[in-house]
Order: sequence, then C-alpha cells, then structure tokens
Amino acid sequence: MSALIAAPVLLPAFAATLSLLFRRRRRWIGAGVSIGATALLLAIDLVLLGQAATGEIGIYALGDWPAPFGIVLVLDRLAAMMLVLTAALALAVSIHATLTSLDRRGWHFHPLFQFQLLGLNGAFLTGDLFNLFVFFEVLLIASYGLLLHGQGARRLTAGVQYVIVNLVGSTLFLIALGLLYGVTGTLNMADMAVRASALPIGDQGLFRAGGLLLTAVFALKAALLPLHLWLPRAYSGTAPAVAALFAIMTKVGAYAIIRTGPLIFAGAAGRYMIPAALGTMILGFAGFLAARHLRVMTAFGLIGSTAILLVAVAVFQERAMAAALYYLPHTTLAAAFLFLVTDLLIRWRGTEGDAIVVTPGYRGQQVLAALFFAGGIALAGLPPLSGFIGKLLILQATLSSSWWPAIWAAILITSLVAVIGFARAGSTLFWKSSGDAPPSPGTSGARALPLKEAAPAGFLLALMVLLTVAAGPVTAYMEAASHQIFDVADYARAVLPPASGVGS
Amino acid sequence: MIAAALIIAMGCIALAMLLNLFRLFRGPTPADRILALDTLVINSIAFIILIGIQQTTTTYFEAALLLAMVGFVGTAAYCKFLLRGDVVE
Amino acid sequence: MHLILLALLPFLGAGWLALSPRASRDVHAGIAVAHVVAALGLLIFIAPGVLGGAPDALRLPWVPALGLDLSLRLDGLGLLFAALILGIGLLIVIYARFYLSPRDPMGKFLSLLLLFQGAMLGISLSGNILLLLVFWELTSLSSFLLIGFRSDTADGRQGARMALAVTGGGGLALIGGLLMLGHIAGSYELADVLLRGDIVRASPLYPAALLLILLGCFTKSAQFPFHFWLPHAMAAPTPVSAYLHSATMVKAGVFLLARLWPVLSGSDWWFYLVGTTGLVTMVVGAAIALFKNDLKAILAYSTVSQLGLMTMLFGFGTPAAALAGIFHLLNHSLFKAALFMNAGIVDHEAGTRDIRLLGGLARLMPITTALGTIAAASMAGLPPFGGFLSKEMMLEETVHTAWLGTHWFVPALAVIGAALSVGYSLRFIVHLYFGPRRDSYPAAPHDPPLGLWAPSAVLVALTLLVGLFPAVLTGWLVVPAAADITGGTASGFHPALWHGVTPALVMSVTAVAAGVVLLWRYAPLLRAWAALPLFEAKPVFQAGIERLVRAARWLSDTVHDGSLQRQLALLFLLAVAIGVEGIWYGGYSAGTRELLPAPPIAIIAWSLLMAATAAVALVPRQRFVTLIYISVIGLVVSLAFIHLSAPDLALTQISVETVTILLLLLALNLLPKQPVQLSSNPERVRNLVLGVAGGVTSGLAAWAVMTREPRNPISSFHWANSYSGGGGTNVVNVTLVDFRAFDTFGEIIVLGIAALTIFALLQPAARGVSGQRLRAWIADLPRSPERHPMMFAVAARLLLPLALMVGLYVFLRGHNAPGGGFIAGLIVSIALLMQYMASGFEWADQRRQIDEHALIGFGVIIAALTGVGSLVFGAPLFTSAFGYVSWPIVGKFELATAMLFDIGVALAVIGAVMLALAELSHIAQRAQKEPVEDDGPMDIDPAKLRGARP
Amino acid sequence: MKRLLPHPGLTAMLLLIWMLMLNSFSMGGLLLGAFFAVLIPVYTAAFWPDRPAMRWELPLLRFVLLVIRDIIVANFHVARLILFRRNRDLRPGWLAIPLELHSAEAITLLAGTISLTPGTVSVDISTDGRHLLVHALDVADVNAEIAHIKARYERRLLEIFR
Amino acid sequence: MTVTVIADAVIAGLLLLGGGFALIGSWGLAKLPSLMSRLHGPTKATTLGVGSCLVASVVYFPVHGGVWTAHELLITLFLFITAPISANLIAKAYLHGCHTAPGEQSMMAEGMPDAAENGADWATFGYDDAEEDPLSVPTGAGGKDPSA
Amino acid sequence: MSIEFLVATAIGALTAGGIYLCLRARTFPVVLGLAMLSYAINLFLFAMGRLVVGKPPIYAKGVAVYTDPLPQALVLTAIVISFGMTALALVLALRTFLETGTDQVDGTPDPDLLDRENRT
Repeated sequence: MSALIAAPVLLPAFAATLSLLFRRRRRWIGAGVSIGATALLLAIDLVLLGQAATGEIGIYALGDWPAPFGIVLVLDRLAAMMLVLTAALALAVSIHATLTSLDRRGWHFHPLFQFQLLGLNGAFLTGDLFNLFVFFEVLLIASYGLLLHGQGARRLTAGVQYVIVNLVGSTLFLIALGLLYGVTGTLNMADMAVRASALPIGDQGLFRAGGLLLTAVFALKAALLPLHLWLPRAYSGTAPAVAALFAIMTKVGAYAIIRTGPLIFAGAAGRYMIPAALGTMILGFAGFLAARHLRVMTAFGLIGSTAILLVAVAVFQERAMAAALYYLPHTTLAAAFLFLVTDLLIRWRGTEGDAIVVTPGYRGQQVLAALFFAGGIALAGLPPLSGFIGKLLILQATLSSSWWPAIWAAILITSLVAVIGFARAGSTLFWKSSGDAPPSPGTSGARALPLKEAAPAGFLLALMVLLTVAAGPVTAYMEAASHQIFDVADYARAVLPPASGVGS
Repeated sequence: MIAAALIIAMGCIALAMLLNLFRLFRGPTPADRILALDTLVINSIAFIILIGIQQTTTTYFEAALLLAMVGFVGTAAYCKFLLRGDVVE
Repeated sequence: MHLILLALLPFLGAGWLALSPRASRDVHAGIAVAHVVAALGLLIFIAPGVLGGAPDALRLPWVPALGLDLSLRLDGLGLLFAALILGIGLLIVIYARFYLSPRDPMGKFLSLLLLFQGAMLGISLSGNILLLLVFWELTSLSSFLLIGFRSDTADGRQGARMALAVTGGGGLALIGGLLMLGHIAGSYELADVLLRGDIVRASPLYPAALLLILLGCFTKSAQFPFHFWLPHAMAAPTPVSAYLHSATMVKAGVFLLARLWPVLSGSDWWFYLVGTTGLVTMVVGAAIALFKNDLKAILAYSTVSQLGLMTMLFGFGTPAAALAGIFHLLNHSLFKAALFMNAGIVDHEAGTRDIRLLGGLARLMPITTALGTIAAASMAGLPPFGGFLSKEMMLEETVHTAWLGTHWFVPALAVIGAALSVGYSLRFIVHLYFGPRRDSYPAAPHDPPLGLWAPSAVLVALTLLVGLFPAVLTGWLVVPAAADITGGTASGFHPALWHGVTPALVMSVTAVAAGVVLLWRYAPLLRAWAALPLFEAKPVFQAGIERLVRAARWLSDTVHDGSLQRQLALLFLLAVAIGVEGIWYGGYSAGTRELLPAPPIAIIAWSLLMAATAAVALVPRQRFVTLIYISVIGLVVSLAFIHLSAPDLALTQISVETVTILLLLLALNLLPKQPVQLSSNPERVRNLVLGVAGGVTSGLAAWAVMTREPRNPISSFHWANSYSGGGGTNVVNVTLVDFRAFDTFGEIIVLGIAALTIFALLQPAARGVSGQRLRAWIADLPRSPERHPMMFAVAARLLLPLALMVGLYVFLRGHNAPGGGFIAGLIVSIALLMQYMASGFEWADQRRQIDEHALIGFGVIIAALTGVGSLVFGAPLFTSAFGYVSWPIVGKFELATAMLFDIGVALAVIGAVMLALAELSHIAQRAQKEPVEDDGPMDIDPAKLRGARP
Repeated sequence: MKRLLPHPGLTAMLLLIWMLMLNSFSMGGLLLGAFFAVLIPVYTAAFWPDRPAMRWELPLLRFVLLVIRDIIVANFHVARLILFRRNRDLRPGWLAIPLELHSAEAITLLAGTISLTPGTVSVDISTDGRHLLVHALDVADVNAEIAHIKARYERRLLEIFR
Repeated sequence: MTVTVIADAVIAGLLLLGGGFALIGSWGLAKLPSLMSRLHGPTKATTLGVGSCLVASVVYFPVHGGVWTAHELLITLFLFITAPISANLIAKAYLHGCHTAPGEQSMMAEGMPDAAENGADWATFGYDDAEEDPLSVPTGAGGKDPSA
Repeated sequence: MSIEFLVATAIGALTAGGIYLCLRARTFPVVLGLAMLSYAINLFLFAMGRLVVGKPPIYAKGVAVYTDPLPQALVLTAIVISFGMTALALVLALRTFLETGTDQVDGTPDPDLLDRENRT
C-alpha cells in the first residue's frame, strides 16, 4: 500500500517544524503553513477514506519490518473516518484561531497545533500498542501546550490538574503495556489478539488486568466516570477555540477503546463501562444544567455526549458500535461548534465574557443566537441535525443490551435536561438582552465585519448538516466499519504476514 | 584469587554504601547529605568497575564514566543551591 | 413528487424570508402567502386522488440503518390535517400582516411561522414514524421560538421555555415510545406499523411503548396534568396563539392518537389511559377556563378542555367515537382560530384582554361582536353551529361507554364538562360583548380594518355552514379521515342538527341549562372558586426547574470540586481494583521460572533504595533534602540496570536523573522550601493505605510476570536481525533507531514539545501578576555573596571539551555498544549546563552559539527526512540502510542512515533540554532585584584582581 | 592558526582521550578524533577566553607524578587518622595560604592538589584573590604546614605557569 | 603463566586495596565529628579506592578479557578533576550554612576560619558588614537542617 | 532472597511512595511523586522482559542467551517521555505558583476567579 498512509503523520511534523523555524519571520507564514498543511491533510485524508471505503485494510510497515516486529500503520475504515474528522475539525479550528488572533496570544500556537494533529493522526493509524502510547503522549503534551496557550491564572490551575492527572494516566498506560508484553510477548495489536486467544488460563488473569487497566486509561482520556473530573475545568479554562479542538481528544480515548476492545480484550470492560457511562451522562448533563458559564456548559455537554457514545461502545456489539461510530463525529463536531460559538460570544459581546448573564445588545447578536440555537439542537440531539439520528441509532441498537431500560432512561432524560439547560442559557444570553438599546459605538459591535469570524463555525455546522443529509451513506460506511472492527480474524490476516515466524 | 578479592572488595563497597546511607540520613547539615551522596556516587563507580571485572565486560564503563561526570554536576548543583539558592544565575 | 414539494414549500418560504430580512412588510407577507397558497393549491390538486381511497405515498431511502426513510404519505387523515394547517395558516398569515406592529420584524416572524407550519405539515405527511418524530421535535423547537417571539417580556421567555420543556420532554418520551413501537412491529414505516396492531398489542413491551407515546401526545396536546404550559404559551403574539392552539401544535398530539389508533387502541390500557385523561382534562380545563379573566387564558383553557374531549373520544376506542373526535377536531379548529383572532382584535383595539375591564363592546365593535359571538356559540355547542354537532356526537358516545363497570360516570362527567364549556363560552359572549358599556377602555375600541377581521370571518362562516350542512360540507373530508383512523371502516357519518330526542340531546340541553345557571350565579361561584386551595402551575413548575438546577449545581460542585487529590486517589484506587478484578476473574497460576539469587551487594543497594524511598515519602523534611534522597533512588535504579544487563538504560537514567535534579532545584528556588502541613491525619492514612495498596499490587504484578517464562517474545526477531538487518550490534539502539524508529520519532517530538511549551509558559512570566510576584520575590535562603566560585568555573572550562568529546564518542558508538543519540545529546547538554552553572546565565548564554528552537526544529526535520528519505530508494518510510565503506587511509567503517536519524534525535534532545533549563534559569534571573553585571566567568578572578591592583 | 587551534594542548589532550576511548587503533579513528579534537576547542574557545601561558612539558609531568605519589601516601596517612585516631584527638585547623600564583587556572590546580593530598582540603579563596583557605584534618603547626604546601606545590606550579 | 599469576596477584591486591580504601573513606564519613573532617575521607580515600579498582581493571582486561581498555584512566581523570571541586563546593556550602546559622558553629572543633591576613574576607561569606547585606533576610533556619 | 524479589519489592515501594506523594496537597511533592512513579514504571517495564544478569543485549554471533532488548528500548522511550512530562509539570507548577501565589492543588472553590478572569 502506498506511503500515503504515513502522510497524516509526517505532514504535520513538517508543518510544525516549518512554522517553528519561521517563528521569527512574519506571523502569517506560520499561520499559512499551518492552515495550508491542515487543508492538504484533509485532502489526503479524504483520499485515504476513499481507499478504506473499499474495505481493504491498508497496511504500511515502517522501516520495512514485518508486522509484529516492526511498527505498522493500519488504515481501516475506522481509522480513516477518525482521520477525516480530525482534519476537518482542525481546519475549522486553525482558521478560527487565526481569524481571531488567538495564535498571537502566546508562543508557538501553530507548531503545537500541528504536533497535536501529528499525535492524533498517529494514534489513529498505528497498529502497535506502544506506538499508540507514544502518540498518546505526543498528543497529550501538545495539548498541554495548547491548553495553556494564552495562560492566565485559571488556565494555569486547570492546566496543572490536567497535566498531572494525565501523567498518572500515562504511568498506568505503561504498566498496562508492560503487563501485556510480559504475558503475551508482543506489542502489535493484531498479534496480541492472536496470542491472547491461545493464552493459558494461568496467564489470563494478568492479561485481563492489563487489558482492563488499558481500558481504564483510555476511559480517562474519554472522560468516563470516575475519571472525568479533570475535564470540566481544563476545557472551560482554556481558550474556547483550543477546547474546540479538544473535542476530538475525548474521542481518542473512545477510539482506543473501540480499537482494542473487540480486538484484544473481547469487550471484558463492557460490564463496567455501561454503568460508568450512564453515570457520566447524568453527571455531565447535571453539570450542563448547573453551569454558570457557557464554556463550562459546553465542557459538560461534551462529557455527557461522549458518555452517550461510550454507552453504545460499551455494549460491544456490531450494531451498537455502528451507531456509536455515527454519533462520534456528530458529538465531536457539535461540541467543537459550540466552543467556537462561545468564543465568538466572548469576542462579540465585549463584556462579561461567557458568563450566562444579561448584557446590553451588540452587533451580531442575531447571528450568534441562531448559531447558539443550532449548537443547542446539535448537542441535545434534536432534529434536524445529526445528533438526533445518532441518538435514535444508539437507542435502537442498545435494545439488545440487558441494560436497555437504564440506557434509554438516561439518554432520554439527559436529553430533556440538555434542552432545559439550553433554553435557560439561550433565553438569558440572547432574549433578555435583545430588548436593550442598540450597541453603542464604543463596544465591540463597532468592529468591522466580525461576521467572517463565524465562518469556521459555519463550516462545522455545514458538516453536521452534511452528516444529516448523507446519513444513509454515512451509516452504511459506519456499519461496514463496525463489521470490520469486530472481524478480528480479518484484521489479523491483513496485518500479520502469512508466514510470520514467531507469531503465536 | 581474583574472585575472592572481588567478593571482598564488593563487600567493602557494600559496607561503604551502608555507611554512606547512615551519613545521608544522619545529616546533620545539608552539606553532610550532599557529601554522603557524592561519596555514594563514587562508591557506585567502584561498584560498576567491579561488576565489569566480575563479568569480564567493558560494556558498563561508559556508565561509570558518565556517573563520574554527572555525579559532579549533581553535587555542584546541590551546593550551588545551598550557597545561592539559584543554581544558574 | 408532489408530496416532496408540498412538504418543502413552507420551508422554502421560511428560508426565503430568513434570507431577505430587509424587504418590506408587504413583500414578506406576500412571500409567505404565496408559499402557503401554493402549498394549499398543491394539496387541493392531490386531494381528489387521496379522497378516492388511494393514499399518495412516496418513499426515498434516507437512513436505512435506522429504518428512517424519507417516506411521505398522504391519506384522508393526513389530508384533513394538512388542509387545516394550510388553510388556517393562510388566514393567520394574512391576519398577522395586519396584526403585527411595524416595529416587529415581520420577516423573522413569518419565517418562523412558516418553519413551524412546515414542521406541522411534515407530521401530517410523515409515512415513517421516525420521520414523524423528526417533524414532531421540529414543531417543539419552532414553537419555542414563536412563543418566545416577545422575548423582551419575562412571560414570553418563561412561557416559551415551559412549552419547550414540557413538549420537548414529551417528545423525548415519544422517541422512546415510537422506537419501541417500531421495534415491536419490525418496521418504522407507518403503513407497515398500522397493519401490525395485533402483534403490537400482544407484545410485553406494549404498555411501556404506549405509555411513552401517550406521554408525547398528552404533553403536546396539553392534557392534564401537563396542561399548564399551554396558557402560558399565550404570551406569544396572538397570531401565534391562534395558529398553535387551534389548528396545529396542540392538535399534533390528538393527530398522533388518531394516527396510531389502529395499532394502539383496543386495549384496556388504551381505554383507561387515554379516555380517562381526556375526560379529566375536559372537565378540569373547562372549570379553570370559566374563572379566568384574560381572554386568551379563557380560550387557552377552553382549548385544553376541548382537546381533552377529543382525546377522550379517541380513547374510547370505538370507530364512532373516533369519527366524532375527528369531526370535533375540525370544528374546534375553525371556531377556536376565529376566537383567538377575535380576542386579538379586542386586544388590539381595546388595549386590554382583561375581561373585567371590558364589556359592552357590541355597539362599539359590531363586526367583531358578531363574529365572536358565533364562534363562541359554536364552542359552547349551541346549534346551529358546527360545535353543536360534534358535541352531540361526543355525548352520544359517552352514553355507550362504561368506565370500570359504571355506566353513569363518563356521561355525567361529560355533561359537567359540557356545562362548564357552555358557561365559559357564554361568559365570553356576555361579559365581553354585551352588558353595560364601560365609561372608559384602555383604548378607544372600534372595528378593525378588513384585513384583521376577514380571516376570522371566513372561519366563522365555515363554522356556521358546517353546522347547517355538515354532511355535504365535511363528509368528503371527515369520512375518509375517519376511515383511515379506524383502518378502512368508517361508521356512518350522519351529523344533523336534529336527531330526535336522543340521550345526547337531553344531556346537551342539560348542559346548556347548567351553563346558563353557571353564568347567572357567576359571582358566588367565583368566590367559591377563589376559596379553593388551587395552586398555580407556573410557579410550581418554575420552582421545580429551579430545584432541579440547584440539585444539579450541588451535585456538580460536589463532584467536581477541583481537588487533584480526589482525582488521583480515584485513579489509583481504580487501578488497584482492576488488578484485583483481573486476577479474580481471569485466572492465575504461579510462575515457574528459575529465580536469580541475590548477592549481598544487591540486597544492600536494595535497602538503600527502600530507605531512600521511605525517607522521601514519610520523613517531612526540607524539600531540598528530599531531592537528595531522590538522587539516591535514581542512583540505585541505575545500578540495578547495570547489574541486570541494561547498560543503555543505566546511561540514560543517570543523565536524565541529573537533568531532572537540576530542573527541580531551579524550580525549588522560587517555590516554598518547606513542606507545609496541609494534610489532615485521616488524609494521611488514606494516602498511606492507597499507597501501600498500589505498591503491593504493582509489586505483585511485577513478581507474577518476572517469575514466569516469557512466551516467545517478538524481541527474538530483533535479536536475530539486529546485525544482519539493522547493521548494529547494540540491539537496544537498533530497536530504537530502526525497528521502532517511529517510536523514537514520536519521543523526540514529545521532548521538543515539552521544551516549546516550557518556553511558551515561561516567556510571559515576567508580565502581569506573576511578574509582580517575581519582582516582589525575596530570596528566602540566605545567600552567599559569591555567585560563581572560581574553582568551579575553571574546572567547568576544562570539563566542557572533555564532556563534548565523550558525548561524541557515546553518540558514535551507540549503534554497536551502549550509547546513542539520546544519551549523547544529554551529555552535551549537561556539559553546557555546567557552564551555565559555573559562570552564570548571561555569560554562558552569550557564548553557547546555538539556537534551541532551531535545534529542535532541525532535529525533528532531520529525523523525519531520514524517514522519508528511504522513499527515494523505493523502500518504505523509516527503512534504514547501512553499508561498510572502505576508504584508503581511513580504513573500513560503517555508514548507516540510522545514524543520521540518531543525529536528529541528539539535536532535538540538546535543543529541548537546553531550552527548558535555560528558560527556567532565566525566569529566576528575572527575579533578581540586583542588576546582573556580566563581567566574567567567575566572581574572583585573581589575575584580574591583581591586574587592577598591581 | 589561532582560530583553528585555540588550545593546542587541549587538542592534544582530547585526541589522546579519544584514542583512549576507542580502545583500538585505526587510521579512521585517529582522523575522526583529530577532527573532533580540532572542532571542539574551536567551539568551546568562547568559554575559555583568557588562557594562561603554560608549560606543557617536563615540569608538568614531574608535578603530576609528585602529586600521584603524594596522593597515595596521603591516603594511607588519612586512613590511619580515620581508623586509629579518636575523634577528640584530631587537631583540625584552618590554613590561610598566601598565594603567589596569578591565574585562576594555576590557583585551581594548586587547590585541587591540596585537596587530593595529605589531610588537607582547599575551601575558599579570599575576596582579593591572594589567599587560599585550606582545612587540615590534623595539623600540629599551622605555619609549618603552610610553608610545606607552598614549597612543595606552589613553587613547582610557579614554574609551570610563567 | 607466571605473568598471569603475578597480574592476578596485583589485581587482587589492587582490588583489596580499592575496596579497603573505599570502606575507610566511608567509615571516615560516618565516624568523623564535623563536616570539615568528614570531607577528607571521600576526597582522598574513596578517590583512591576507586582509582585502585580502576587500575585493577586496567590490568585485568588485557590479561583476562583479551581487550585493552583505557576508559578507566578516563574515569580516573574525571574523578581527579572533579573530586577537589566537589569538596570545595561542599565545604563552601557548609561554611555558608554555619555562617548564616551561628548555632552550627559549635559543632566545629576548629571554629570558623579567621579572615585572611590583609583583612580581605573569604569569598563564601564576604561582605559581612556591607550595606547590601544578603543575609538581611530574617530567617535563621534557611540553610539549616531542622533535624540538626 | 532472589533478585526478582528485590526488584518486585523495590517496584512496590517506589509505587507506594510515588502514590503517597502524589496525593499530597502541594504541587512540589506531587511532581516528586510523579518522578518516583516513573522510576517504578521504568523498573516495572524493564522487569517485563524478565531479569537476566550479565547478558547485555549486545549482539554477538553464537550468543544464545541474552536479555530481552525490547523492554529496554521501551523503557528508554518511556524515560525520555516521562522526563519531558515531569519537566513540563514542574515548570507548570512553578508558573502557577507565580501566577496565583499558591501551590495548593486540593481544590479551592474558584467561581470568583473565573468571574475575575472573564472580566479582564
């Protein structure tokens, strides 16, 4: 298979270093390199998506070392989907950050941004567990940098927690990896899947512990109860545009669970993940309702909607997984969209930041209200946006789980809570204030053409609309992807060369 | 003969390390602890050499070399901290 | 295709209106009217075929995975409903054009109205129950915006939120219900579902599905006890009320009851749930309506009551009752829309809607009075208007209905309800239009312009005509609709003003008489009503929401209290629990590997480590001393690596350790030096317990793995191919730069990013709060005056080249012996840092001749280019190549691309470490209040001193 | 030449060290070592701005041998003190050694020598650079000890550092 | 044969010597009364101890390993360069601590050193009466170990 | 007493100490705890290749007994990464201390802080 598979990893590396080396030159070079590379990345990812859509699992053996021994990149439908999603999101966020001059509020925004993409793409592509760890670290450490971008006391205090919790998470990751290697003697996921099935009973306890621990680490990234405590402060503390990019971060955890669960651990963690996800959902939407600031609200909304996704994942069945896969891009885009809208609110409103309080009217309020309304619909999972379809899919698919009454109750009730929360926030933010006098020239309303700043958010919204309109093909793709995920034998066949000397 | 001497030497080093440990904990001043650490590093170098002789391999000598260099940097940094509070100024 | 166009037309209109905000009011109205008329025309065009018994249907696949198709279907029921929506919608648009004040944004209003209309039309056209759900939720959302159109008033906002909460919540229940229904029926296609009523009713899930669906219907149709949102939705502009509460929004629930009637009805569940709810709602709504003073509130509660009536009829589960229900639905739409418009006119012209301030309008507003009176009479069920006919049919049905075995219960309540409705209708007429003329009204009442009253006149005319010629006028519409409801068997539709003396007529007369009495004795009744311990639903609802929010806040704040300890404790606890769980459920057997005997020195090193560990954790001392203990741990770990055949690890550990200590010392300078006792004793115990548990678990896990034989690890391949395939004998290094070069690539990036982030963090530290704090910082340790001791500076000069040489050597040999780019990079960094330490930041910084950012960048680029370079030779990325070159004098030596890669690693490492440490020391620099005079590498330079003082 | 070989002595020493590290002789190794040995001083020259004039030949070698001898002797001496002398019988004391040496390098070398040899550790230098503070583990006569150090080491160093 | 025996004897002797000196140095570290005295142990005895081991190794490898190594010499060189500096810095740190925390001086048998003859202060604690007194920070415990 | 026992107990002790420190309420001990944990992890990961004395992973023809090189390579990567992470955490802790004047991490209720920051 072509070297194009590695492009999503290498391209950001070059873009990052280039914009790093050009940091002393004109600012726009860095921004241009970053945005251009992201757009190119999106194009490449789309090509890859086209390749993956054929059902063939693309394998790229780095260094020409065959599968279990060297590191291989694996491009299947799931990975391709994640890549495209990431690139699309990144494109919107990078443009938004440049338009709003976020990248000038501190050092090294664009290099960090590109490195973040590198980590994300690497994590989605790799077929090797330790390599997954490395890319997790890349994306985490880049996320630390981005999280702290612009700084300020609140961001820093939130950052300390985020960093330290994730550091401990990395530690556990390594323990899990060690155990798995110690028991199976391999690091390649496919090889591990093959070997795990042949494991003597005496070793299975250790293997299970390793697998569960790994899942716990992924759950930490995915912000699953009780490991979600870091998220609200971190995401609400950082710049909203950065938080928008971070919407994909919880999905990396989800992705890793999706990838490793069926492949290696046969869904052993599902029995714990379902109640945890239900709890997360409740806590997430409780926080959503409780929030006094829009970004806190969005952060909690992200937790809650990710939990909905994880419930479907935790069932570990093909249909539910397909539903989860459809919901995944939606929740990512929705949360990111709302974060971008929050950022616009902070910028356009001019006073009170993102606090959910009444302020005088300002220019662009109507547009913002419309965007906010769309964001609310998206995050609460109401029609006509894709969240509704996603939610229906999940509800439908989880019927086969013995947990279904609880799942249904949780999803439906939290949706109602989300609706109430949005109505409250929206009416305070946009209705109470609109009766006031038109903006005085001194406020931000006087700024020329702020509307173009809404373009990236509009792009995300358009993606959600696309996701809705094209729900048929998309769900078909996701069903195929889900089938591929559960077809362990096929995966192993594709990854491992037929005559692997040591394999098993 | 060498084997016996090695064992004795290693025993001596081990004892020496224990003594260093004593000083390390006993103090009483921070300088004492730094000194104990410094000595511990030097004893470790000896220990590495002895392991090398025992296993008849030179593979570990770089570690000893590095330890000699780096142990000094550590000691200097600690002392600098006590003297100035600021290690690099 | 017609159906698609039909479904799309309102949305197209809405979109057009939304995109042309600057057009004039008339243009806006024109656009809206054009779209509605077009839709209506299309409907009429389709209608004959549908009424002829051939439902128009269209199905396009949308989400096959979900069973959600773009399936549109127009049958008799849908046609009736769509006709109401579009017909009344048209009148409302016209009415709104004249009703709204010039200040109101007409375009936005009509856009929302059409959006809502589209959603409603969608409900009536949906041929797929999931598609119906989509439109259902859309009506909730668009009605939210419509109700909240007057967002500058608190009532408007609260009413909108309440409506959204209740109907949206119901909608969510409906999601569950319909999904279940489709699951039971095996299809979400309405046509299929309708055929499978028996299967559905037999399913164990049926009660649950029914309950959920009914929740959706009842909330939407404002059935008791969910009725309270409707009156508050009256805060909307009157055209909205007229539209939402007559023909559309609230009818959606009833429509759905009718739509699913063949599937769901026919069980006791259905009868008792639906019938009883409707009955109670009818009575309760009517009673409240009687005592309301706001015109729109009266109408709102009357709507509640009338909806209850319809619900009850559908609940009876008989075809005749369903027929009556659908007929009443039609009638109600006509008179209620007219009444709302009428109330709007009164409000518009008289300036108030409070019935107590009004009265005697008959002379002032004769047209309005005439129209209002007729419509209200129809509402009261007086002949010869449409309302009378359907009410007769209703009363007739109640007579045949037994409730829990009693035959009098339903009729009795029905009569009471009817009486009450007569009461409020008469009150509306008498107290508003007739009676004494007031001396003053808030405004001067007069009849409105034609545009305002004409729409209601149309409706009033219709209601009169329906009353006079029911079968002719409505039969063609109602009978097919009823047939569709009941599944093709409509019972006879014989509405007539005179059936002879039937029980229904008796009941009707009783009701009218009672209604008159009610109005006659209104004052004492009002007092009695006021004395009743009734509560207003709105404050209760709002208090409920507030309580919910408070509970959410409590929960959220309690759980997310921002304590790092809690998070970490949970994480560790979970890890330990997982270890236990894994072994417990997974199975475990002890290992069989032969153990290595421990020599005494190992035991001593071990005890060193244990002691140092215990000291770090348990002995509360100066932080500085703790660092020394950490150093001991690092040293022992390095020794362990050496003893256990891992020289590369030892080298790395030793050098990393030093750099870490340097970092810690640099940071500690600005941090508090003494630990502050913050943890309470229980916390310490908790920490200790968790620590020990974690330690035991990890130790046991390590023991468990170490004591069992390895299972043919993949590293045997690495061992075998290291030299032949990777060109190096140091398998660890070959693994790093070749087998797993991709890992290393990521690793240097991590390091680079860490340094960049540190840089970005510390650069702005001199500004703002932290800058103030830095400048106010006082060295809290006593400081010796000498900054750069002479001997140290001199030694550092000598050590720098030596260390660089060693670094180069370690780098070059890395491929074949312990060493490599990473370690070499660290050695070089340490050597340079030594200069910084010995001679000061400024002095060394001027001389370092390297740009760390560039180093990091070039390091990564070199590594990446090395990886990409192999593509040129047709090999996959990161493929290494090596060869042995023989040059004349030089001799034979190896060249490997891996070495190039390693150069990248080394450069990145140097750049990263230097950047991080230099920045960190730089920040301390800024804290110095004394200006740093950069004179030389050492404070006391004897040569210079003597030169100065010969 | 000065730019290329700022420290010829250092270059030689580095080359020697390189060959020592290589453990085996090869022409390629030598060339590479020479390359590095030239390169490194060029880079580090900035860190060593004013190097003292120094004689690299016999006197230095003699001095080194003397010091090695003294170190061995001193070790036995100190060992005896540690092992057999009771703590309270030790006579520790401070020696303030007046310096005739100029350059920092020379003084450092002296101080290092003092530290490595019998029972003495150099501790500090005076702020005017004219005295070296030395601690002695067991000293009977302070002045005699000072004279001994000056005669034995400083005189020789004065020969080396002209 | 005999060469080997002699070499072995030398090696063994050196090893014993090395181990012995290392032990003595550390013994001194543990036993001697004040830091200034303790400093002597490691700087000399331990250095020589390591040195002996290194020399032993230099002799050992050509004889038994068949390779000739010189890394040990390099290690020795490093140690000889660094040991006096370490000692110097530790002593300075100690004196500085004593100077700023007068309570500790009592532990020194030799007392604090006097100023140099011409009145110049020692670098570590000069500026005693200077206006810009770095010790003006009102803390007595800064450099002092509370356990003392 | 076997080396395996020593290593296992050492890992246990380091983990215990690391966890204990991590649960302290100040940033500095937490960072130290992370450092200790990373020692523990390095040893742990290393131990997963089983322990072998005196057989460094330097390839030579005919050598059949060797220590597993792969965990060593992994540990190397892990050391480097955890070094970068620790450095970052430390600097972040310092920076936060400078910005906020406190190095507490046990959760201070900070709605005020949020409001203040939003206003500026």
